[in-house]
Amino acid sequence: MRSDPAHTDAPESAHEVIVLGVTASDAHAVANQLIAHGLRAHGFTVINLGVCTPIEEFALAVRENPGVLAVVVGSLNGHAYDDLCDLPAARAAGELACPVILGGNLSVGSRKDPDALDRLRRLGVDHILSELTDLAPLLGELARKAARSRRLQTI
Amino acid sequence: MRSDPAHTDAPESAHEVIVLGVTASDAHAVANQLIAHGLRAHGFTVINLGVCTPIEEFALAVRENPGVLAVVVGSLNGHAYDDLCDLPAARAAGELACPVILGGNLSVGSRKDPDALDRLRRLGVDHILSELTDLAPLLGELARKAARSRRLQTI
Amino acid sequence: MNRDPHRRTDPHAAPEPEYPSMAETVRFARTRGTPTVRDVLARSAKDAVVAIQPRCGVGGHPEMRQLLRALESGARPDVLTLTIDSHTRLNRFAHAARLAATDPGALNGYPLVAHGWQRGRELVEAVSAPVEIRHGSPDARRLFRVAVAAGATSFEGGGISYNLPYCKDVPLAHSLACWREVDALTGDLRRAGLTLDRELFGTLTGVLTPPSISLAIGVIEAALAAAEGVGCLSISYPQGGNLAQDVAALRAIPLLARRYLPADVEVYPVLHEFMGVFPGRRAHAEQLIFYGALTARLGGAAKLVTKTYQEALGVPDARANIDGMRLAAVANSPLLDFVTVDAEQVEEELHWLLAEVDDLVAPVLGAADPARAVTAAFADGTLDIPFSASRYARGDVLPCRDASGAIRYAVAGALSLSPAAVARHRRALGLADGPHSMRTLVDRVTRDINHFLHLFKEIEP
Amino acid sequence: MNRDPHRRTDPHAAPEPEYPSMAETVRFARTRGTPTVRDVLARSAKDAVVAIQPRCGVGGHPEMRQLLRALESGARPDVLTLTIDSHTRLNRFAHAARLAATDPGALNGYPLVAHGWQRGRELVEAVSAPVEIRHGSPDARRLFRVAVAAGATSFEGGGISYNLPYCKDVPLAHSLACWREVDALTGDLRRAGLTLDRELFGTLTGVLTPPSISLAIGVIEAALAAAEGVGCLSISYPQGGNLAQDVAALRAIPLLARRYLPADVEVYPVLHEFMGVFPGRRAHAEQLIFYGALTARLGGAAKLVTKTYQEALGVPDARANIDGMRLAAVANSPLLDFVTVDAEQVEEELHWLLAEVDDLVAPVLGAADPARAVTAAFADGTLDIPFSASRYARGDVLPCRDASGAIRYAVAGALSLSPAAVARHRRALGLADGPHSMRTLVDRVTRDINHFLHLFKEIEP
Ligand code: B12
Ligand code: B12
Repeated sequence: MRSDPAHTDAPESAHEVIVLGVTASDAHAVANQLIAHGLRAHGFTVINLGVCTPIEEFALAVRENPGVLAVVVGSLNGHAYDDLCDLPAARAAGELACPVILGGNLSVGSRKDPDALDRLRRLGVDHILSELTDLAPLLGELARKAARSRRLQTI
Repeated sequence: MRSDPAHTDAPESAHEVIVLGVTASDAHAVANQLIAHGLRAHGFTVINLGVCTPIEEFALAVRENPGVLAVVVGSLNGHAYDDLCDLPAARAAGELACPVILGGNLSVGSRKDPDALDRLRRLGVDHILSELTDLAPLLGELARKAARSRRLQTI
Repeated sequence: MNRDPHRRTDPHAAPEPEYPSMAETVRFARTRGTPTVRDVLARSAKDAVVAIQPRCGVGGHPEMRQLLRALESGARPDVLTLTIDSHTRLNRFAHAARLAATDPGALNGYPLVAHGWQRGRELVEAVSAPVEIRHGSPDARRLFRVAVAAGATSFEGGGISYNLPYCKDVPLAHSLACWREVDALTGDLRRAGLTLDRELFGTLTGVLTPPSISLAIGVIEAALAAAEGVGCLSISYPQGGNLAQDVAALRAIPLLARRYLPADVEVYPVLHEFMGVFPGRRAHAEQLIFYGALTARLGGAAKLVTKTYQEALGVPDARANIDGMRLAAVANSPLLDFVTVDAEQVEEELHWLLAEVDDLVAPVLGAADPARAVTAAFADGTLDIPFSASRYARGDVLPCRDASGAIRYAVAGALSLSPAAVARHRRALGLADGPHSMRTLVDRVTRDINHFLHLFKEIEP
Repeated sequence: MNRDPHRRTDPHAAPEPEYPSMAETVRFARTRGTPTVRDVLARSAKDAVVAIQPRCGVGGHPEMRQLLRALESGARPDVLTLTIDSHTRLNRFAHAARLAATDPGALNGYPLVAHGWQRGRELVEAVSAPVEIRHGSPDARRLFRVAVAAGATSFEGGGISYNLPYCKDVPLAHSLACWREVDALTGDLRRAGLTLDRELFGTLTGVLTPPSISLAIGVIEAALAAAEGVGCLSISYPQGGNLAQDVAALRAIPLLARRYLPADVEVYPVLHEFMGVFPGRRAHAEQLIFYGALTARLGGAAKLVTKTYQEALGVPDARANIDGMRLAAVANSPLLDFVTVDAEQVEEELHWLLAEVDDLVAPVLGAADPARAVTAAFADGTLDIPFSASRYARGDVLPCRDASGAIRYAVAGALSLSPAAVARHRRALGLADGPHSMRTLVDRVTRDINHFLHLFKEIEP
């Protein structure tokens, strides 16, 4: 049930497109693959970049697939902050303009410092979810917002 | 194998006489009974007062049995100091003139404060043994000393 | 000089305080919104999950409160304990009160009478698990009143089991009479709406306790208590270390209850984790603790009273106590459903054990006045315990371990056992062929007392 | 933008330092007066007592030293570990070095390459247990040199098992070539007088790893290593949670070794305590930890790699790690000699497992160039793993749990298994009757991934 590499997984419908992946130093694949399945079941088109995905690779996928609704990033191994530290530079260069959603196990250690989440927000992460079940509703809301703004543009 | 009550256990030979017992608030009987057996096997005559023996009862046994070599006291339940706090008064009153030997588990708690032993010595305990195996040799030495001083007295 | 051999009350003790009314006591226990010990036991028996209870008692009141809370938050025990100090146990209330005021850390338990029932209630209210009073008082009448007023819902002891191991010169007739009062009050409370649990101390002197003696005394005390109207009884048994024997003993309890106790009395089997000489090294102690917990589970105990890896050293600290309970709880895991015990061995032990208990119990319970029969039986040795602390049992019995570690009678004294049973014991010990020197036997007993030290190679053979 | 798909070395990494000579390395390990990992394994196998090893790695050097010493004094493990951080695993040495210098606590392991072999030696010298390097590097050549120079005597990994679960786009041919170098150096060291232990990572992606895949990959990597002169191999297997299946898998290891490996190679079975989704509640985690340790014992593992009650939360602290090891050690107790596993069930599992491993392994090991055959087999799916992180395995296999919790193939993809074996799996899952929707299967897999959360009622069904 592994996801195919990104290039063979291009959006094939008018559905909302999600770019999904796990951070650069992180090899945890299971949640990633289940999330890809789950989002597809919810009707999203998922470009799953899989594990060990640096910011540049997320940026490339967004660039190559116009209209991406959101970038959904998982990080389990505790390196979220370090792995995302290229995000501000990429954003400054005009990349990754869509919302970035992050979830997983976001810092090292078994006692979590809430400051860790603030640091991630300061890097430019737009949404940090603590529950996977919140992901589809959030994407739905983003999709409604996007549709509304598209409608506004066509008026 | 319980020892009989003191009054039926009077010295029946010319052997050295030991008064044995466990402190006033302490009901631990097993070591006491094994020690009584062991000392008898070593040739001592043992007046075993058993558990829950207050100082006054030790004093009475010493008074009633002239020539007692030593009083051997066990304390397991951690109350050694409190149970022996009548010892200075008894000694001041001329009771319990022979050496008092103490052993067991001499204070409450699983981390032992060495000061606890000093406090017991200050009450007038003459010997504190940490190993039961040291008891018979110590009594042997006391017996030799006693014999020597008896000889000196008869000269 | 005070030569009163009973020494059961302290001349300098303070006068008894006012207690709350029985109705108030019942109201307190029933409206707290937390279970009583009996509720916990009933649930454990129903779910077949062993309830877990620590031993715990320190002298200071704030320290005791803190200890209970630490144990509760650290291990969520099903029942909590106030272990009473040994002055209070012997009704040396003034001693206990003086130490409570001047040096509470020097007490080996919580002096509940000295602190008083109001403080006891503070403790009961500080935790959500129900509280049992564990002590060792031949005459527990005063302690019982304080305990009940404090809101404890279980009270350990009995006229035999809290006499013979716990004092030197209190006549059995006296302790039995005192405990009859306790049991009668327990019956009153029951009629008033609060069923206390009364646990009988089958552990006795803890060291090589022969299962049939433990159970026989438990059954006798249970029958005496039931006769006074007690409705909930825990018959406890101390882990001896041989699994089949211990499992058989636990499984015997409901069978004996059915045989000897009224049908409307609830009876719960309880295991006390190994009560003899504990290994000193932490890793070894932990193995024995776990083994005990697994024994409780396999034997169908409703409750387990735990030990700690500091047992050989002294009264444990909170950390060790928590760790001991957590470890014991692992044995309750559904993941261990596959662990079983040799059914044939258990069957064989159970068969003999039931017969032996019958032999020991029947003459006493068949007597017109069972309490009086108890006193007489201990006087003539047809009932007896090894290593008796009291002069009111002969202490002629000598137990040893057979090659499998099971506890057998090397010397059965005058116990009213069948010759076949005695022969089986001596055969198991390789002693079938006539008398042996006391010296040899004492050496062997000493070795067997130190069984687990040998097993773990903590001492030389 | 760096699109090098292998990304196996870091352009900014520091130049390689001078290493001690091979002779010096051998001298260091042999004259320390402490055992090597291989010595420990040999002793464990001989005494039939499972050796215990924690996972442990933190970023800072003094912190790592302190951690090792705390674990050693707290639980006396038989083997200690340096768990390497994930930057170093992926040869992102400059990242690791930067964090080691600026924020070592942010690393999820010890960056051994960044700290250098001299510091590694300080760690090895700080403890008396031998040290293994546990990581997850598809290309571990540099890490291996540092590890050996530091005095580690065991090195985990293999060209398959440290590729497919640990990276996305390193071709198998490349990782196999890198590990061939590691194995050849291990062979050189052996000839120079130091037999390193090479542990193969049968855990793979940890989640529902089918036993026959785990063992097949272990056997293939073992054969490749033996061909390079490696003399001591640990074949590891991850606890799946069904006792009979796990015991069968462990017991299969020596049988497979006899069948596929040269007689002069030592092979030790190793159990990794449950490697999937761990329960979050401490009491539940402890039950699973103990169950794992008991599984290791019953399966005859020479070594157990432990988990902690913080597994679900994050990298554990020293306290939790010590507690996990102490708890596991209890399962080694002689008091548990009576615990056995259903022999018939194990026999049945073992029979099928050996046949499946044969089916998977034979084509590859029978090939002229086994390494090349491995690459081809993963390309066409005759070898495969579930949840592959890498594009170089198809990841078509889908495992589920049967009613007993055993892991079975719901979808066997193109695996070279016999039709009878596949049918047995699907039958066990109730899937015998044809195809099922992917949606249903994914729901079922999700449930089975969370098996222990359901078992302990931590989540709703
Ligand atoms: C069996 C036992 C009991 C039995 C005793 C039955 C009886 N009447 O004999 C029962 C269950 C009734 C019991 C009750 C209590 N016990 Co108790 N008991 C034990 C236990 C498990 C074994 C003791 C034993 O019999 N050992 C076998 C004999 C042969 O050895 P021993 O007594 O340990 O003595 C050795 C040495 O101390 C030495 N020794 C002993 N006496 C002497 C004397 C001399 C002169 C010398 C040189 C050496 C010496 O030689 C012996 C052999 O090495 C110990 C813990 C352990 N060790 O494992 C706790 C223990 C002694 N008990 C303890 C306590 C506190 C109690 C209680 C107060 C209850 C409580 N608060 O926990 C009550 C006592 C009430 C009272 N009035 O005293 C504590 C003492 C704590 C402390 N000092 O900090 C211990 C250590 C348990 C613990 N860790 O809390 N106990
Ligand atoms: C299986 C596993 C592995 C496997 C992974 C195989 C693979 N390629 O997938 C193996 C054994 C290889 C492995 C390796 C490592 N692991 Co790992 N692993 C686990 C484990 C046991 C389960 C993870 C898993 O698959 N869960 C199943 C899936 C379905 O759930 P999940 O990943 O937990 O994700 C859930 C949520 O986080 C969330 N979620 C996940 N992603 C996202 C994304 C979004 C957007 C949202 C909203 C939610 C979300 O939804 C999921 C369902 O609830 C966890 C511990 C645990 N949870 O029990 C450790 C764990 C995640 N691993 C950990 C670590 C550190 C590592 C290593 C670095 C080794 C090490 N130092 O210990 C290496 C990784 C190397 C690397 N380059 O990354 C740590 C992370 C520590 C921390 N954050 O403090 C954990 C927590 C273990 C621990 N306690 O130390 N691991």
